[in-house]
Amino acid sequence: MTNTALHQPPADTAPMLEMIDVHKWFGEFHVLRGINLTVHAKERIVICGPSGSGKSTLIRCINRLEEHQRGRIIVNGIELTHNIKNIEKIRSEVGMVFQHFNLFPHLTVLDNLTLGPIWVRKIPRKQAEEMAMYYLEKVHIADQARKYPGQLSGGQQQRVAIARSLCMNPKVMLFDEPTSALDPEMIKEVLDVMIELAQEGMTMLVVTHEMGFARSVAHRVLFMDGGRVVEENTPEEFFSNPKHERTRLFLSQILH
Amino acid sequence: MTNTALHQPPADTAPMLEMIDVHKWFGEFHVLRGINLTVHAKERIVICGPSGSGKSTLIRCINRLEEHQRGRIIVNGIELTHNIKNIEKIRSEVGMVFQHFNLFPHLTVLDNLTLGPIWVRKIPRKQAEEMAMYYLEKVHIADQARKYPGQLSGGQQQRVAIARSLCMNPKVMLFDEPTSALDPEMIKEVLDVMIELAQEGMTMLVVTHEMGFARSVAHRVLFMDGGRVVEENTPEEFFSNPKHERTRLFLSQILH
Amino acid sequence: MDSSQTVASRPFHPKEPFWLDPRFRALLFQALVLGAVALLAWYLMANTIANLQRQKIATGFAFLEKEAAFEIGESVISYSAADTYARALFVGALNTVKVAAIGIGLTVVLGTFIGIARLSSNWLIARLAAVYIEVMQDVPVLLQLFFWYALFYEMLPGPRQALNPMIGVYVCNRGLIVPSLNPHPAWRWMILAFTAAMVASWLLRAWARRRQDRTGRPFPVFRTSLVLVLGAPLVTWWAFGFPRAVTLPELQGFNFVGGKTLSPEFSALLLGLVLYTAAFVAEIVRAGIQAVGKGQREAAMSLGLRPAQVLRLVILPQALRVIIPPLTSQMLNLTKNSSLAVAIGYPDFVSVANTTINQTGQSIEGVALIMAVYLFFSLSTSAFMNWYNKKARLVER
Amino acid sequence: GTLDEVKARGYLIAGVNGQVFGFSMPDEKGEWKGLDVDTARAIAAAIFGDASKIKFVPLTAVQRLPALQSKEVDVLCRNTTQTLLRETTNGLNFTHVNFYDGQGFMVPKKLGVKSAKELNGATVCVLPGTTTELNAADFFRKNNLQWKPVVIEQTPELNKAFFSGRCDVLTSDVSQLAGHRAVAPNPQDYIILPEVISKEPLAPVVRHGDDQWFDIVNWTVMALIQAEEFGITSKNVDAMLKSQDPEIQRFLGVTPGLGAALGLDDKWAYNIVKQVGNYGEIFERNVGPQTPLAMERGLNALWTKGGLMYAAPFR
Amino acid sequence: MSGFERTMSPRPSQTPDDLKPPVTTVGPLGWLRKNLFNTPLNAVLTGLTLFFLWKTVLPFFRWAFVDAVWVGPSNLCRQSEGACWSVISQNIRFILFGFYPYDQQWRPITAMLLLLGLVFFSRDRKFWTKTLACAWIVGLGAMGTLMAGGLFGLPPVESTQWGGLPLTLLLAVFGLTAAYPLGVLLALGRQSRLPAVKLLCVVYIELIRGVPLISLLFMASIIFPLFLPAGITINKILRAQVAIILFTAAYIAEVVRGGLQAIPKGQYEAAESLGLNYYLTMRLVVLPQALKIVIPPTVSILISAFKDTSLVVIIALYDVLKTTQTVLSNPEWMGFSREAYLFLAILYFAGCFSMSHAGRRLERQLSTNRQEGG
Ligand SMILES: Nc1ncnc2c1ncn2[C@@H]1O[C@H](COP(=O)(O)OP(=O)(O)OP(=O)(O)O)[C@@H](O)[C@H]1O
Ligand SMILES: Nc1ncnc2c1ncn2[C@@H]1O[C@H](COP(=O)(O)OP(=O)(O)OP(=O)(O)O)[C@@H](O)[C@H]1O
Ligand SMILES: [Mg+2]
Ligand SMILES: [Mg+2]
Repeated sequence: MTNTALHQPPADTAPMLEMIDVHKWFGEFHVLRGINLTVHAKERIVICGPSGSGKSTLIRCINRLEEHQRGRIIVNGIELTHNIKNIEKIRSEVGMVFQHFNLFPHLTVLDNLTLGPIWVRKIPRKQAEEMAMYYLEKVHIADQARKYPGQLSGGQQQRVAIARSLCMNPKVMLFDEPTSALDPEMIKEVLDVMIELAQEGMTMLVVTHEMGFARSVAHRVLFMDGGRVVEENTPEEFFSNPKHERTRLFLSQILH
Repeated sequence: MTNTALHQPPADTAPMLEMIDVHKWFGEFHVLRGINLTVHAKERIVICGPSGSGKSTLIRCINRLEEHQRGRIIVNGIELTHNIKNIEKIRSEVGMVFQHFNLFPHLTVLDNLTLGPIWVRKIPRKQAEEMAMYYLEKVHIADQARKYPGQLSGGQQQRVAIARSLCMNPKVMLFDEPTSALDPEMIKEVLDVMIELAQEGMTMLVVTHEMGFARSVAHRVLFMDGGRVVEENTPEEFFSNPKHERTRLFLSQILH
Repeated sequence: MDSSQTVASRPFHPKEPFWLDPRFRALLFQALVLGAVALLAWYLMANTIANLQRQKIATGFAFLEKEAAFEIGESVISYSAADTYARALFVGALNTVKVAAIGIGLTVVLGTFIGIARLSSNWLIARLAAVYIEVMQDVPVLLQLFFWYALFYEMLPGPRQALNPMIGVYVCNRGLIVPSLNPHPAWRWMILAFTAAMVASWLLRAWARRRQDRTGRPFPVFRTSLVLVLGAPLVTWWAFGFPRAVTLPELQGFNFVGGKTLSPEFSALLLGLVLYTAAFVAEIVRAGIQAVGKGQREAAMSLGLRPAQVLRLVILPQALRVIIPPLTSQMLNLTKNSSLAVAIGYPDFVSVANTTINQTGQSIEGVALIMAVYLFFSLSTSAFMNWYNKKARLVER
Repeated sequence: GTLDEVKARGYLIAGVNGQVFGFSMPDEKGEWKGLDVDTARAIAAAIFGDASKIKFVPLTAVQRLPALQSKEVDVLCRNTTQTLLRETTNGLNFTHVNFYDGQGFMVPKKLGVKSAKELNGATVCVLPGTTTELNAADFFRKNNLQWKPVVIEQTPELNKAFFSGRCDVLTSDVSQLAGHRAVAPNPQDYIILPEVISKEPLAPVVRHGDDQWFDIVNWTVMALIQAEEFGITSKNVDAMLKSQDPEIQRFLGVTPGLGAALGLDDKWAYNIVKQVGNYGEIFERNVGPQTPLAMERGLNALWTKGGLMYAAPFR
Repeated sequence: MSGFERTMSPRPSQTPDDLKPPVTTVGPLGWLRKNLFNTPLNAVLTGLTLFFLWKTVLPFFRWAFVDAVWVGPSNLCRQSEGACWSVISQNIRFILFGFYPYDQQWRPITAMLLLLGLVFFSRDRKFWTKTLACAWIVGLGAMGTLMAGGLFGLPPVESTQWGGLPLTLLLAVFGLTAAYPLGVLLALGRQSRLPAVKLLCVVYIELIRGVPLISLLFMASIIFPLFLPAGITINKILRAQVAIILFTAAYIAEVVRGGLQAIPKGQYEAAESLGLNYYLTMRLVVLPQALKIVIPPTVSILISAFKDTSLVVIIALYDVLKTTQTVLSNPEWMGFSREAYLFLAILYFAGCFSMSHAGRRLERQLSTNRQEGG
């Protein structure tokens, strides 16, 4: 892995994702307070910030697991509205990896992977399975294809979850703290897979506190606090020379 | 703590524990294949070996948590047979500490400690509590006496478990991987307590992979494999100059 | 090793006193327990036999072959007072099966419905469902049966003033009376067509799955099957020229003649059992659905699956694993509770057996029969459960 | 024997129906009322000289015979029909009949039915497990009539079912029909059809094999009848003590002997009449024309008045 | 939707701090929208439900309260449109106390108040002390004495004369207290390593659970007398009580077994290696933990046992359901079943609901306890 290759800023293409003045409330509680964000294809963004700052909510708004109440979200040229067709389209173009893996326990690893392709993309099973095996190999876990999720370790499960998203050939991948439910030795195997993915040029939005990952992979680091993007910076600048007091405080807690 | 003091071989007294050609089968599976072992009072033995080699089974046979099927086991002059009087006698003279502590979660620490003395030794509660406090102090945890096990850390729990065994004034203490369920920082506090115990001259049989402990405390190290004691040696010899190929292989894995 | 000499010098006791051997104690204890139970059984038997002889009560099942000499209000098969006790009991058993089977079907539907309503995002509906569940669970089912039965005959008019909501349909305190179809070959063909359509749907499902595996194109199996299952009988009906001659129920003398009657006893029993058990089923369904974490739905949704697919492919398979075991035991409870029919005059098995006991005086045989029949139900249920659990476990691990 | 047990216990235990108005049913204070109840009280009065030394156990049709056989009750005063099989195979003895009954049918007047033969197609409410159920089945079979039974074990439920129109016909012993009619919201709307399809002699029942006890119960019932024949009532019984009639003197124990023969106090009959009254009084009080049941004496009149009530001589 | 049209042209957010959430998402309006009208389907459902409630609750309210006759003779009721609650008020003493001597009915009242008080003080785990246990023992004794009499100058009252609510409560309370230990024993037996004991317990539990309660009640009422030697009889109430105990015990056994299975093997081993024998291991280590785990399912068994006592009407015991039916078969009160049964339903509901409420509360307390102490 060459760090430099990873840090080349992406070619200036049409934005893959645009968020324009996005607001969201939970009841009276103002969670997202005017988010503006443009992500181009092949760009990799890391989002960090204290707990409760709205990181998960932001990311979940992008594939409509939460509904935003003001502003616009446009993914790959399609705007997220109440139009159910659009929502489904966007969801099938956006992959999401959760903190708790959320694999389907009643299906084998292989069936977990082929579920989306078969039912959403309407791909023949054989082909879907081939593709699934391809991605399983990519996450170094092809030998576990016939097992059930319950029989795998946390790290293996999370890699299966990543492969499951990849099987849908997403344009963007969203990660919500993909390693925070894992034991230390497993964190590495998952991060390795994510770095490989980055090398292949996937557009990624990653909520994480793994600062090593941010440093080596991200094009931009966003720091959120109180529902706002407080600081947006390159990783070098962000870690060495944070602009905001709040960021500095946060970093001092994280990087002991 | 002086290592030399610990390594003085015990005075040659009557054997505290004798195992003569002990065999055990689980169904068709031959777990212990002729164990011969003599432990004198104040002697400290460390048993190690690969997983599944029968270490736990060996130790559990000594206080009849498992029944051996051939050979003889004699503890402090009493033979383990089907005579329940003997079994009860031996159990009250042998203390056992488990990998998973097995404290009684519905009782306070103090009640955990006094349960045996009150109901088995029939000691008045007051006296039992005094003794319990004495041993709790010994394991440096007297301030937690009124808490419930669930409120303690793993290391604290294991120390309570040791104190609980001590409250029965055992002649021999058996430890089955007492530190392997603990986080690294807690391992030390438990090992320290065990070393103090060793210094006071307790007869101990310890199944552990903590080679540091073995080196500094044990009089003899036993290496088991496939239900047999493959090698028996002083710690110095064992670590520096193992006799068997199998032992060497094992040590190379353990001491990376 | 060298320890053998040390041992040789030590005195030991190869023969322990046997009464200290735990194995011996275990045997002794078991023998004592079994002995005590056997003794008790023998004592009761002896008393019973002595009492039966003293009171000159006949024993054995010979009475089953005798003429029952009593009538039974409703029956699935033909029965008259001249038939044997055995047939009367069989009629009772069939009646139990009838009310249990229909009750189970309705309970599952209603219970699922209420369970889902309990989880509704509509506050009003969720509250109403919660109130329903709480109230129904906390009132004895026998009381509910009495209540519904009383409601039926106290509120509904007599046959002469029967409500006539539709032509040929009457509601009165004799029950719900509907027209019955006149015999016609078309009916048999329609049933045949229906069965054929069911089989066809099943085959279609297999075919559609194979095709989807091959080409990826899904097939609307459910909708097609629905059309098939409904359409095939209709087409058959049409082919026979829509025979629709029916016998309208007619008030003749005391009662309606012709048509089919759903008696108040049956209806009250069914209603009581279904409303009561549905409350428990609703809780089970709710728990089952809630047992599938929110994350599962979100993960499925973010794959782009549509809500119906999320439900069918992800939620239901998991929820059912949680739901089916307690659901089965509720079904069994419903069957057992149907024995309360005896209190409101529906001739179920217990009711018929009770009459039999009364007539013959052979209470032991009668109660033994009751127990045997219900044991049969519950043993077959637990056999099913074991089978299912094995299967479900396979899926999980 | 049973007498000693009862005396040792200090009270009599009588099995009753508990659900038939006029025969045995608790009132709103929980006091037992009815003809069967009073018959049982008379037995208590005979034994203890105190009609209140008695406990009642309500029994369902299924329970009644086992309860007597197992000595749960000393005597069964529960409108039980005397039949050959019951006397023999169930090990029971029926004492003197305290009510002559027969099974009949009751229908609402507005149906316009005049005879049981017109009941083709009717829905019939019937108590299960009784001779009634069998008689009805026999009757309809014999006359080739269609019918549909509704059998409900709980008498109140059965009554309610009939009066609210669930059935066209209620069949039971005529006396009970009257009882049931009496409890109807509008008794005048119902008629009891003339057919009586069976004989139902109702009598207190005791166990086989205790002759002394049988005698006591048997003669208590007869004493009630005899008192009426003598014209002794609860009101005039004290005056009657001074009667010069030797038969009455013997009966009331003024001349001792009869009581002792039964193993009872010589005042036993006096106590019965004093505390419970004679048969006529009991009848009038519980089921007679003044009561909601409004029954005529009919078969239950004294033999001297054309009925069947006939007591053997007290000598 | 309109919200989106408004924001079609992106404007930079100037003062997002003062920004209020869209009015339709907060406040009473937001609540209504979120909870009742969040989708068109829900809006329709809400409308239908409200209409249904309007059509049912209102007439019911009129019937039950406005037009109701609360006291007074039955002919008053027959003229009225509403509910006839006087079927209850005029017969309340018979419904509640059955045959209990009329002038002695203060005794069951006192006993029931005593029971209520004890239950009230047992509702919270805070009060679970030795004193309370003693209070229960003394209380149950006092209740027995009050009901049966014969001591302290109270005239004795045979148990055959007990009826109504005291009988229901008696069957429930004694049924449960006796079934519990028996159920625990059966559960231990079913877990036993001794095959004969295990077999017996399995057969018993499965047999009992496989048959309906009324078959056991029939057995108690008509077969049981045959089991006893000639001349020995057991009171009918006691026999029904035994049937209820035997029945409930089997269900409790299954619940307790669940708790026993949840105790890790290490607990047994730790107790054993301290030298505790089987009895002490169970009593001091295993059962305290297992019984705590199974409190929630136990409560639901208690509730169903309480409801099941109503089945004794089928064998002619005068529990509160039977006394009510007796009142209803009185000509004066015939036809008012709805009111009477509703009253009973409320009675049972109150009992069961408070039990399940207490159960949930206990569960909550225990689960917090477990976090800090278990
Ligand atoms: N469904 C919900 N209803 C109400 N409030 C919510 C909901 N989901 C999240 N919140 C609140 O919104 C705020 C932001 O939540 P969010 O999960 O986005 O934070 P986060 O930055 O991801 O924090 P963490 O690092 O803990 O995951 C929190 O205060 C949270 O309590
Ligand atoms: N109850 C049992 N029934 C059957 N086999 C058993 C049982 N307990 C242990 N074994 C088997 O006996 C062998 C020895 O087990 P033991 O627990 O003594 O190994 P060990 O040396 O303690 O290993 P570890 O380091 O994993 O604890 C293993 O193969 C194990 O699978
Ligand atoms: Mg988050
Ligand atoms: Mg081990």
